[in-house]
Amino acid sequence: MSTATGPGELSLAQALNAALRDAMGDDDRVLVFGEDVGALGGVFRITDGLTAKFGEERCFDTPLAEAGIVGLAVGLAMGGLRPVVEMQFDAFAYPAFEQIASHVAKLRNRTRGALPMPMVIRVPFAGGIGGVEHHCDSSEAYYAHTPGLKVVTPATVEDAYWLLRDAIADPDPVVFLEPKRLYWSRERVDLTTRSAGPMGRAAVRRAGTDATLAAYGPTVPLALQAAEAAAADGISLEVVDLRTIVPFDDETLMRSVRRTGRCVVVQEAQGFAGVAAEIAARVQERCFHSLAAPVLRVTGFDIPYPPPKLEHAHLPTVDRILDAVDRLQFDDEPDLRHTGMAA
Amino acid sequence: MSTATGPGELSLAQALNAALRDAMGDDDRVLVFGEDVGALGGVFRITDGLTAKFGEERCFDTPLAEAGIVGLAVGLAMGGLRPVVEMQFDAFAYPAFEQIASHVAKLRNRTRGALPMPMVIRVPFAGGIGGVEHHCDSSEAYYAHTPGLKVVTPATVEDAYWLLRDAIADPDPVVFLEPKRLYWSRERVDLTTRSAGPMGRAAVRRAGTDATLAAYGPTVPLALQAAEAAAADGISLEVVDLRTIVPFDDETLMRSVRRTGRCVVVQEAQGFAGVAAEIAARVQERCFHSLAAPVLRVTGFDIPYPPPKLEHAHLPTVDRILDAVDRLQFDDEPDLRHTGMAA
Amino acid sequence: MRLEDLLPSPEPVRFVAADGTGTASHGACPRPADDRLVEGYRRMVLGRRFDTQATALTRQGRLAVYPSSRGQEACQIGAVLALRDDDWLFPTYRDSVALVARGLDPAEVLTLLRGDWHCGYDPVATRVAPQCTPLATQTIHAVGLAEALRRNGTDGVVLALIGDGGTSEGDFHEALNFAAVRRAPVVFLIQNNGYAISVPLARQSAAPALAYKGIGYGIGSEQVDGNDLVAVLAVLDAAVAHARSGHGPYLVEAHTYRMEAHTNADDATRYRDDDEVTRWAAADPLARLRTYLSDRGLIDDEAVRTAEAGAEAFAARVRTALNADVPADPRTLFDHVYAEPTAQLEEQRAQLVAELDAREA
Amino acid sequence: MRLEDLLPSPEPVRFVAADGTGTASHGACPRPADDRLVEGYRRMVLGRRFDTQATALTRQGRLAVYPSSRGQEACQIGAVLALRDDDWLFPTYRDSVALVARGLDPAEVLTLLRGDWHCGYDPVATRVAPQCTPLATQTIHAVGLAEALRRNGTDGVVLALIGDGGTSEGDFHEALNFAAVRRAPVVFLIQNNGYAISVPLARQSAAPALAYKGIGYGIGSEQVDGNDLVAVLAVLDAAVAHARSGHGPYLVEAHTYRMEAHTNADDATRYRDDDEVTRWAAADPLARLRTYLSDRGLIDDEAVRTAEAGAEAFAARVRTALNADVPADPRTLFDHVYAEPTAQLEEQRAQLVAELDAREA
Ligand SMILES: Cc1ncc(C[n+]2csc(CCOP(=O)(O)OP(=O)(O)O)c2C)c(N)n1
Ligand SMILES: Cc1ncc(C[n+]2csc(CCOP(=O)(O)OP(=O)(O)O)c2C)c(N)n1
Ligand SMILES: [Mg+2]
Ligand SMILES: [Mg+2]
Repeated sequence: MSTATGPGELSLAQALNAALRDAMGDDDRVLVFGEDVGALGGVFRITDGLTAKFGEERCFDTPLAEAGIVGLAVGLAMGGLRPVVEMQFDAFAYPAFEQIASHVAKLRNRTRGALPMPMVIRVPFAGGIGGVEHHCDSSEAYYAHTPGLKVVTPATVEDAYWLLRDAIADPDPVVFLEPKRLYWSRERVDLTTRSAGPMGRAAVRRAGTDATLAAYGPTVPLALQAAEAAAADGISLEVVDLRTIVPFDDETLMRSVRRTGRCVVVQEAQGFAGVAAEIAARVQERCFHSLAAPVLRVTGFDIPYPPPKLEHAHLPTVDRILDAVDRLQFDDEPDLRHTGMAA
Repeated sequence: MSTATGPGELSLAQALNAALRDAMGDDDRVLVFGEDVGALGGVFRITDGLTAKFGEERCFDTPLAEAGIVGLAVGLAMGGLRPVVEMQFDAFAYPAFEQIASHVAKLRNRTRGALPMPMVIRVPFAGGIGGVEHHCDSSEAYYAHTPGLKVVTPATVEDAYWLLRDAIADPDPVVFLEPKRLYWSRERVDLTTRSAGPMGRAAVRRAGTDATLAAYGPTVPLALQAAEAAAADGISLEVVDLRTIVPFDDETLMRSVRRTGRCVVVQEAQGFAGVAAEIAARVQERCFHSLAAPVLRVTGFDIPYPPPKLEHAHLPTVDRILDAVDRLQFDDEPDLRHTGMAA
Repeated sequence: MRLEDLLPSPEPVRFVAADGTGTASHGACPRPADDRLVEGYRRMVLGRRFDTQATALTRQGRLAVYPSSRGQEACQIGAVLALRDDDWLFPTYRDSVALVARGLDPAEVLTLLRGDWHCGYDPVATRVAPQCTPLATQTIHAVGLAEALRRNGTDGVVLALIGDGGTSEGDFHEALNFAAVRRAPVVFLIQNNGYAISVPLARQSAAPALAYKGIGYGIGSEQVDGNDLVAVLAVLDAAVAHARSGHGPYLVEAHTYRMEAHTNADDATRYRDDDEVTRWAAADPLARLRTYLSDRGLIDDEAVRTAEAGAEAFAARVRTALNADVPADPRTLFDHVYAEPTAQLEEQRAQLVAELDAREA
Repeated sequence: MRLEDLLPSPEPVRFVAADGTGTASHGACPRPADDRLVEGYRRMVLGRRFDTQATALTRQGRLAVYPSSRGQEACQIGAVLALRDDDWLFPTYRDSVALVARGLDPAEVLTLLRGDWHCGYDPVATRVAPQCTPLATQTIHAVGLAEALRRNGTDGVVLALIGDGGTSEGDFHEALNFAAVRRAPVVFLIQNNGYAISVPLARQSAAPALAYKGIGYGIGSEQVDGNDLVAVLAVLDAAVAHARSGHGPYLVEAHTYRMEAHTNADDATRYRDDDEVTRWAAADPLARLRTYLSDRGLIDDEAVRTAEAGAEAFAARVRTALNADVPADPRTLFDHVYAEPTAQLEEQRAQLVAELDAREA
């Protein structure tokens, strides 16, 4: 991922904005709403210009109530519309948890398909931006553990555009997690074509032979940096960007691990019972006899997200990934330093 | 676990009731409240007789609002009281999710210990009782993934009493998950002594040598039945009852798996990113070279909890556990039948 | 709206006293036409018979559970009569009587309580949302659907039902607020039956009446005797007309009483006196309407007998349908989690199928 | 309470007009004593200076972010003056001025915004809850704490602050309802500053005024000119007395205006006119109070100079404190997650310590 700037380049935030604009242009049923998404264009400006272009009926500010926002989306989806709602930050989606877990995720199943819930719940996701408490949670595991939801997170500018288009077009509800710290990352992209597969497929971002790094969202660039650094030391790391957490692309990841024989999963969220645990469990279930070492996890610590001055200590780093790679060892010593996981 | 009835016996529900009564008797600061916990004694009668014995100031019905109930408990805990609140069913705790995740779990940390949150959130847990939708969810993973919470679930009558006493006495917030379908299981117990360790320790419920079954809450009796059945076939299964999901007792479980070399984790919840995933991930991280086969999971399917007539197909069974044990095999075939997990 | 229009009448609107005689306190709403009242009577007879039948089916083990609405028929039937076919109803678990009165297949209505599936009818075809279990959550869906109707260019209205207990949930507040700010064509009908399971209204709210909540959102509100079908229908007619004509939401509180326990599994003696139940029996909505209509010559004994015979026939249909064993196939558990099952679900289904096949072999 | 007492005055209570002259519309509340008004003036001067200083510190990178309450000082100081030391305050992120006016160490107040830790002061010692970020969630904590005070046998009162936007959250509804049903000694003060970030009040609520929400819970309510300290204090005095004497909760809406953007990071030009800001500048609470007090001879130029000098000295203290680099030690991240770190946290800390040691070596 390039971080240089220049003409023809787009930030991830701009790509998201373009995806919303194009989706609204293509389909009248697509509505965008939430807190501050209208005149302000959202606190991250992802909805910038949408009200100006499509009018207040298509992109509008709601009262400040997340359960209400998601519940309104449920009713609109029942009525044939395609709501795309914004939760202002991860932790501010929690008031909507009941609506999401008990209705968004279950209404299609409840009614044997009569009430599908095509909607997108956009969530500025994870940390690394120096936000004060409640602004940097990683909440993907809550959603991924809830059957009926799809869970998607882009790591590249191109994916930001296309995965959001896919999510809006999808017949099922999608929790769309936008890595906050990548909002301002820029790439030179041509959005008329796509290089990675559709939503639901993982992508091998870098080929390698010695071990597989599995990452998603904010940790993908980190994994790529780690692979770059390892290459200098003669270690060849393959980087798999999961892109879609649910449904999970077992095929791409398992193919990689069966070949490399080693795997490190990198996730920003606290480790315990997170998505990295699922990935580690799946990989050892499916590739056990190909594995030369346990699947290790590099995750945040099992603590509430730290204050801005301390987040650096909590977040996975390139060094921690490299340390874990170094420790893809051959005995049972619980040598799990820097993984946020140990016993 | 005995299911016979007779004098001197207690049901798990009665043991919980006794624990509340004794805790309230021992400590004036303990308050019990929630929906229908007063005159009715709770829909499962766990709070039966508490208002009559201790008065309305100590055990009372609140307005019907779960965020309010938990939020009230937060304020009371700030004021030095020790609230024990009841959520009527798993899914009806979801409205309180923000209060739990953003405050109950974090206030001690937020204030560097100045505002501890000693409280117990009691949740009738999981299914198997023919309840209609929303009455049989398994929500332990949501809580276990939230740092700052302790998560406990008893599987025996004795544990129901003692773990609840421990939870109420604990300086930290405890989500106390009561397996609904065990409410009516009965044991002859002497509650003046305890055989299992304190909250935080797992218990080996049955010793064995060929493989370890790790279970908690409603799946513990199932694991014991499976071990009984396997013994008839000459297979010796060790059953570890985790008792406390957070903090996790790595020591007891890893000691067992290092000895048996095989492990099956049994959980009722949908599998993806659940607690069984964490356990499988931990076990392979810590016991990799002791393992003769991948750690397998027997879990519910990745579907919303089924209607009463179909729950039997969803719930882990003795047969599925035995099938998984049979498949603790030696190649990479993804032979994960009946585990709710596959690729 | 003027401030005065946001506050309800100081006393519940009533057209018919408990003894069936007409009363003076009507609020501002006109009396519904005679034929609608007669039709209302017929459906109340049917609804009550259905309710008794459903309770009986729990005793026979044909239903897992049934929350009776005996005593609340004026609310349930009033709600249905106030709506057009193309309007939507958002019911709770207690509103089965409203659903059968709207013409839904009783077996489909009881699918949930029989344990076959979560919702047995087609919400789109019937314009009835699934009977909602998580309290108050449906009220905000109703607002969204109401907004969808408006966006789709129709003048359809949504009526959302909720209990007194449900009004304490945050979602109800958010629903009222969203409805008001967005001027959604939705009517909220609180069936205040005095209890939320065991918890009496006095522990649920300290408001002078629940209808006083409207003004805090800028929503016009009214309270009504919920055991008087004439009054319920009159007030709901006005509320629905208000919403339909683009004036935004309306809030109605109906004062009624749940004559049975919360469900067949509940033990109401733990929290209320027989005396109280007896007092409310004297306010029975069905007897009251019968007296009122026959006093006015709108029904005669023959009409009563016809209504009752119709209800008996209906109950027989319900019995037949519920006594038939509907096979529930576990293989279908994976069909509607997503539009297309994921690879993981396909594999899980294959595992289950293999297991079932092995068992059958 | 009588129905009339549950509704607020039709117009906000005001003692002092925008130009500093006394007005006739006082509601029923007596005017606070002169010395409290003079003290209020002093603290408002200090509060405003603190606010300007904090905004300046964001530009110098010493604070991560700062939500200014410039223009809302009458509410912030009124809230503080209405409370006794043993009463509790439940503030939001916007209420730093109230906290320093209550005497909290400004460096401890700014710990959150500087990014050192989530809460820098001791809530128990100061009887100030952590400044709350998740909107409205603190209001129900306030109810619980109020109930704890009552249970502990004191006559302490809790004052919970909330913004206009926050009133839309379900938790606010649940807090009002719990407070009313449980008769908790809590006062809710809505600082209606016209905006929730970019969203104006008209999109937040269709109520005639937010104070009209009280009646729906059986809570007495009042609305007040939030830029008039005399009125805010008078109304809060009455509300606090009401709660303290065991009559349960009270709801006050203060109409005010946020003169600055939502935070220093916000761009207010995207959603509001300069004209609007200019109009509100003419209603400035500080200038108004100064005129009012000096017209009455309660302060003179000397007193004004003293107040301003005190504020300058305070600002200097804030600068000094904030310019000092406070080391933040990552090793402490594990200390307070639980009373005792779990085995897992001990190991995670050990790993971090090893990493830090290696880096330092
Ligand atoms: C969110 C939520 N919390 C708790 C419950 C459990 N519950 C089911 S019905 C009920 C009482 C509801 O009372 P009310 O709203 O008055 O309706 P009624 O049953 O009287 O019709 C409760 C507490 C639930 N269904 N949903
Ligand atoms: C539950 C929740 N949702 C969203 C936010 C993000 N947010 C922070 S401040 C704010 C606006 C609050 O407006 P208001 O309550 O009027 O208070 P003010 O900022 O004007 O003082 C929003 C939406 C939040 N903090 N909490
Ligand atoms: Mg009720
Ligand atoms: Mg505001």
